[in-house]
Amino acid sequence: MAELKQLEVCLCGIPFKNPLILASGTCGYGLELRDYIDLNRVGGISVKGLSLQPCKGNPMPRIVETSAGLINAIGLENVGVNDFINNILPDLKKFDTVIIANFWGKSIEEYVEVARLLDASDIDMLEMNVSCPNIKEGGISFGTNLKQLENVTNSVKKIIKYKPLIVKLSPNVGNIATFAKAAENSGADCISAINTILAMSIDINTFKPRIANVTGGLSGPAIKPIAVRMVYEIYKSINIPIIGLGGIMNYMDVLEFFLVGSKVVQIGTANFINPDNALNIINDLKDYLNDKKIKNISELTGKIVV
Amino acid sequence: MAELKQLEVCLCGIPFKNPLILASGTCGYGLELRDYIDLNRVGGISVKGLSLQPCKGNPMPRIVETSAGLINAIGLENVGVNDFINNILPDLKKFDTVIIANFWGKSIEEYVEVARLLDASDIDMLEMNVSCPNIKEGGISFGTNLKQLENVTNSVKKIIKYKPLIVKLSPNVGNIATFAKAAENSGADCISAINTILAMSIDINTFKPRIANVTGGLSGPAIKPIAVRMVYEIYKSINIPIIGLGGIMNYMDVLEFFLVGSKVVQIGTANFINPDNALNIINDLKDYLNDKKIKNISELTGKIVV
Amino acid sequence: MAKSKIIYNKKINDNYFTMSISASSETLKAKPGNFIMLKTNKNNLVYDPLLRRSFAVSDIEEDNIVITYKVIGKGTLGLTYLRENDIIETSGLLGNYFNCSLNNKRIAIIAGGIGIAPFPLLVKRLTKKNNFIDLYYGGKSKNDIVLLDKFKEVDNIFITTEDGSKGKKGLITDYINREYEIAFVCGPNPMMMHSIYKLNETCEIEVSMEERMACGIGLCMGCIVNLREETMKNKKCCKDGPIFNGRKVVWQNLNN
Amino acid sequence: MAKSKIIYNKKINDNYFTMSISASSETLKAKPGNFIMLKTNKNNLVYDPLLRRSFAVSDIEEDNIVITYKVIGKGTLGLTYLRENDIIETSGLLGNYFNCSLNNKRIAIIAGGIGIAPFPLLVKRLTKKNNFIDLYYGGKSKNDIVLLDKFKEVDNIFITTEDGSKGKKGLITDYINREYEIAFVCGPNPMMMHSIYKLNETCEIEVSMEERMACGIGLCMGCIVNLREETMKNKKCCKDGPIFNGRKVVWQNLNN
Ligand SMILES: Cc1cc2nc3c(=O)[nH]c(=O)nc-3n(C[C@H](O)[C@H](O)[C@H](O)COP(=O)(O)OP(=O)(O)OC[C@H]3O[C@@H](n4cnc5c(N)ncnc54)[C@H](O)[C@@H]3O)c2cc1C
Ligand SMILES: Cc1cc2nc3c(=O)[nH]c(=O)nc-3n(C[C@H](O)[C@H](O)[C@H](O)COP(=O)(O)OP(=O)(O)OC[C@H]3O[C@@H](n4cnc5c(N)ncnc54)[C@H](O)[C@@H]3O)c2cc1C
Ligand SMILES: Cc1cc2nc3c(=O)[nH]c(=O)nc-3n(C[C@H](O)[C@H](O)[C@H](O)COP(=O)(O)O)c2cc1C
Ligand SMILES: Cc1cc2nc3c(=O)[nH]c(=O)nc-3n(C[C@H](O)[C@H](O)[C@H](O)COP(=O)(O)O)c2cc1C
Ligand code: FES
Ligand code: FES
Repeated sequence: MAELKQLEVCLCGIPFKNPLILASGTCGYGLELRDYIDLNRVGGISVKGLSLQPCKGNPMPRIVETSAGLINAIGLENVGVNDFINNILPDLKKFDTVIIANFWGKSIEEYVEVARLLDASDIDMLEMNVSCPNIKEGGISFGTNLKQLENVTNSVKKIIKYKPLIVKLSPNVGNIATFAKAAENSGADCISAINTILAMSIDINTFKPRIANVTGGLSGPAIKPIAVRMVYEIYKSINIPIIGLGGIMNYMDVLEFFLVGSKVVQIGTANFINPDNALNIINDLKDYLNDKKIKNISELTGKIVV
Repeated sequence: MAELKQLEVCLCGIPFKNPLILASGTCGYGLELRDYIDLNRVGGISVKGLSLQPCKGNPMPRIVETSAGLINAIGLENVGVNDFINNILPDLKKFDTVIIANFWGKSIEEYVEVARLLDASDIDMLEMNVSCPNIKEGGISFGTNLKQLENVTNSVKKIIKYKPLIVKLSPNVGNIATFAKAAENSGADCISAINTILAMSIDINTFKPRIANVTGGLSGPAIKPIAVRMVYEIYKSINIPIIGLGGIMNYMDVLEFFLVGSKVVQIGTANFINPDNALNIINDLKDYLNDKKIKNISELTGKIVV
Repeated sequence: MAKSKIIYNKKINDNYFTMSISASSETLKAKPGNFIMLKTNKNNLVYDPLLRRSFAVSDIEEDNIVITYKVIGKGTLGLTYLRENDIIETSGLLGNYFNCSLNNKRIAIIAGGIGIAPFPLLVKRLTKKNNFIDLYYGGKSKNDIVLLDKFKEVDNIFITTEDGSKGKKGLITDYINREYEIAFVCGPNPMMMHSIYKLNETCEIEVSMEERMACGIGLCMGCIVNLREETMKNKKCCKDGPIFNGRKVVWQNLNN
Repeated sequence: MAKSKIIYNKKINDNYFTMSISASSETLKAKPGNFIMLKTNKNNLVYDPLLRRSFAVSDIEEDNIVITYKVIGKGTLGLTYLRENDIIETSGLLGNYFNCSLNNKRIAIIAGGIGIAPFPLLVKRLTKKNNFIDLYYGGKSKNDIVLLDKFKEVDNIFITTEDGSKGKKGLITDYINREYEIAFVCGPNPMMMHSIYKLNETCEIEVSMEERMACGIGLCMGCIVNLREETMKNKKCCKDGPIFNGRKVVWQNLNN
């Protein structure tokens, strides 16, 4: 029992039994994993990004492996927010873990509407994915344009009554700290960083991109040093808590993200390689904290020595 | 002989016997390699970034390996442009390869002065590294600020009389194509991309950054998919030629960079792993072109099928 | 994910290998068409290759399952370095399986190259039930024709190679001109498409699809297959497949 | 870069291994202190680990050179998977070497942990020349004390471990209190610094430095060592070292 306490953290008023969240897009809607791991043991689950209407996603191929990385362009395929709330969430709520609803839209109105529905539902937190283009504004991405990010964050925050709002930042910007600051100023309760990095791979036999969508997002260990640097930059410039992610494969990676300022972390691509990874990391973190006689993992947040 | 022609390319009026350049910072001043490979066989050599005064570089540690990547913060250690021109260049000129002088400054005046000296020297091309901060302007980086990039490119271009100017772009920006376009409009004759991506790694035993400079630049196969995407974006928006680089390890990687629009490529981190890599790649490219009956490698530039 | 011991890892020829690994009693229940995923190296601190690789259960030998693999890239190259007694991580059984509760049927098995992999086990389950089985097996060259000793019990074997170095010269699909009640097909997408076109309309067709997979268990949505008549719902090759009704697959959507 | 055959790769204990690899006649000319770099896996299509790893030539046996290594991270873990007859890529000889043309000298060899690696070869070259040699050898625990059979010809061996599980309990530097004409030191930086402080002022000191290396041949400027009296010029550990005059090294600049 005492042991377990070492991993407890509180994020925006929500208690987590441990700071390991399964990242959006890498654990389906959670239920897909129930035959493989005990979902009650993970700190939280961020479900596949939800939109107002169901979305079929991109054509195939959608994934390709690179050196220590994975490019994906799933195209945000999802069942739609209503189907999720009505047909998936009730089963998901049976597990004792924090449910985070990752969501997106093609216009501010869509973001707002999805957020309103989720806020009224049984989920615990909202995570806004701003990596998609604003169709109404000619395709300018919400996540790589400061003004758009402020607008969408302000608008969503205004409509939400009950649940904390996490804004998940895109790494495809020059200075991610200014985007974090803008999100904070526009009402975000928490930042998660990073999403995938725009990337590309070419099939030298066919001369075609290896992803039908031409470009995709790079995740996995390859991007970890970039993600750690970005979390560090964000931590120095905002006061709201940070969920760090990008290439975490083991407990040592988790510690790196804590030291540069994460309060909680997410595990993405690592779930594909072995769905036990999250649970193994939780065990290893416990051992580490015991070994070092650290009372609570939060003591490590931001404790980099520079 | 006919075989050799397959790899000949012409860049800004300068003939290259093959499109493989050893990247700046990864081959010393070229001479360090002469005991290991036949320098006459590489297309070109971009020497370690030169500055007006000799520079001692950063404290140790300066390098650390990550998954399929290398972070470095050498700190642009170099002998200074005068020592290079007087004491190194004469020996380097004995080799039959294109000599590219990579250079940098801490102010526009420094850039201009170094460029002037190099333009009057025996080198073949200038490669301007814009990844350093402008000390005079309060440390705003030349490479991540459009205005600064335009100013420095314009100023340097004005002073150069004889040699083509390559501008080497920083990948730490939101939209690299706009930076390429700005460089082109300000007089750049050629673009090289990409330089290293800002990154960080923490020693979980000491809680200290693994690089004394705290952050460093990530290179190697980990960044290749990001570099390929950036070259692709640049190619679609400018008309001057592109030198592609970032994580090239083998001839297949070279082909990827050609297909998205490179006219020539550079090999960086791969030189550390095996100085023969560049020569092996040249051989493999020859075999590939013979096999596919491609007359000249330039035919592949930009031939991605989308 | 389980740790399994390698019983043997044998070279068949320069490109093809067969590997036997110890299996749990669950895994030994593998049905033909099921697949497993393997970590292709032993070093737990390195992440290249990153993802596990998928392989059909090719055969079952005592307490071990056998895979047959072709060296394609870094992952399968990594497998070739593994030796007897090495421990590797495996996951599975994964996916669905071929319909093998058949009696008194006229059956075609159509394999292209490494597409032969799942069929030794299938044939084991189908023979001795009064089934009539023709094996069609095509490859680029003679090295692509392997495992023939596993098909001694089938009624006829048709072999083609593109360069004519073994069997008839040409594409295997050119030789399909008998009528069958059911056909099992595994190989490159164009070859599977073409087989469907060549088979009689009354023949049921089960194809085993190879899509790139990140997770193998339905988490990533990277391995989508579209079926006709179910246009609004994507199928996952790893969970809903890899075996699909060949006539329903929307081949155009698989541009790889 | 050469391809070398592994003659043996033996476990000394849980953390220490010794590996013998075939060497060219050039490499067999290795002097004590020279090092080589090794690719730590066989798969040429994977890039993790990315860089080669550095190892001192520990001994020469017939036509083979021997390294002694400690498992630290992914690279050295990868080495442990290699077996007899495996082929790996090696580079070197690299770096400079210890002064071993000594006669009639009072010599101290001071090793911390895996810092023992270069000394078997050094001792081979120094004994039988009327030299008097004391070996000081410290480790964290008894497992860190290896290769003792290689030092049968030295005059005295002092051993310490931090936990007292072998030799005296404590730090090896606490036991240096005789006078020497020359000392050879290899181990962690703090231990090397402290040795210098403990040795008599007239004693020459050669230290073997371990800096992280990307290239090993002077290309990257990643492995800098600063020497006093040469403040404007950085030395490269790989090219100008790894052996330096210990009294000249600016230890403060090496914060790793
Ligand atoms: C259900 C299923 C069963 C399979 N059964 C077998 C089998 O029994 N024997 C066999 O040799 N091969 C089989 N394959 C194909 C095998 O998975 C690939 O050849 C292998 O993953 C190639 O990996 P690589 O690292 O060598 O090649 P790379 O080309 O380096 O792999 C790069 C990426 O592409 C993926 N990939 C490459 N080729 C294929 C392919 N043909 N199908 C799916 N993914 C691919 C890899 O998994 C990896 O993620 C099967 C595939 C699937 C989906
Ligand atoms: C000249 C020289 C001679 C050496 N001789 C030996 C020897 O004979 N036996 C032996 O066991 N070790 C020796 N080392 C240290 C050995 O190179 C490292 O232990 C090894 O590189 C660790 O790699 P890894 O992947 O297991 O560890 P990781 O910690 O995963 O390595 C990560 C990175 O840090 C570098 N690194 C980590 N530790 C060291 C270190 N102590 N010194 C230099 N680089 C390091 C690695 O090379 C790699 O680039 C020597 C080092 C040098 C510079
Ligand atoms: C296949 C896949 C699908 C993803 N889908 C989503 C998504 O729907 N919404 C989102 O915010 N992030 C999505 N991501 C990004 C991840 O949540 C995560 O930010 C990223 O992969 C970096 O973490 P990792 O390296 O641990 O995977 C997806 C990532 C992958 C690999
Ligand atoms: C150790 C090191 C030093 C470098 N020094 C320079 C430099 O002085 N000037 C420069 O423009 N780029 C420098 N670079 C960047 C490389 O030239 C190249 O742009 C980058 O490493 C990406 O290519 P790669 O992945 O093939 O190494 C350096 C890179 C490394 C690894
Ligand atoms: S491989 Fe991930 S859903 Fe099928
Ligand atoms: S390791 Fe590259 S200069 Fe020494």
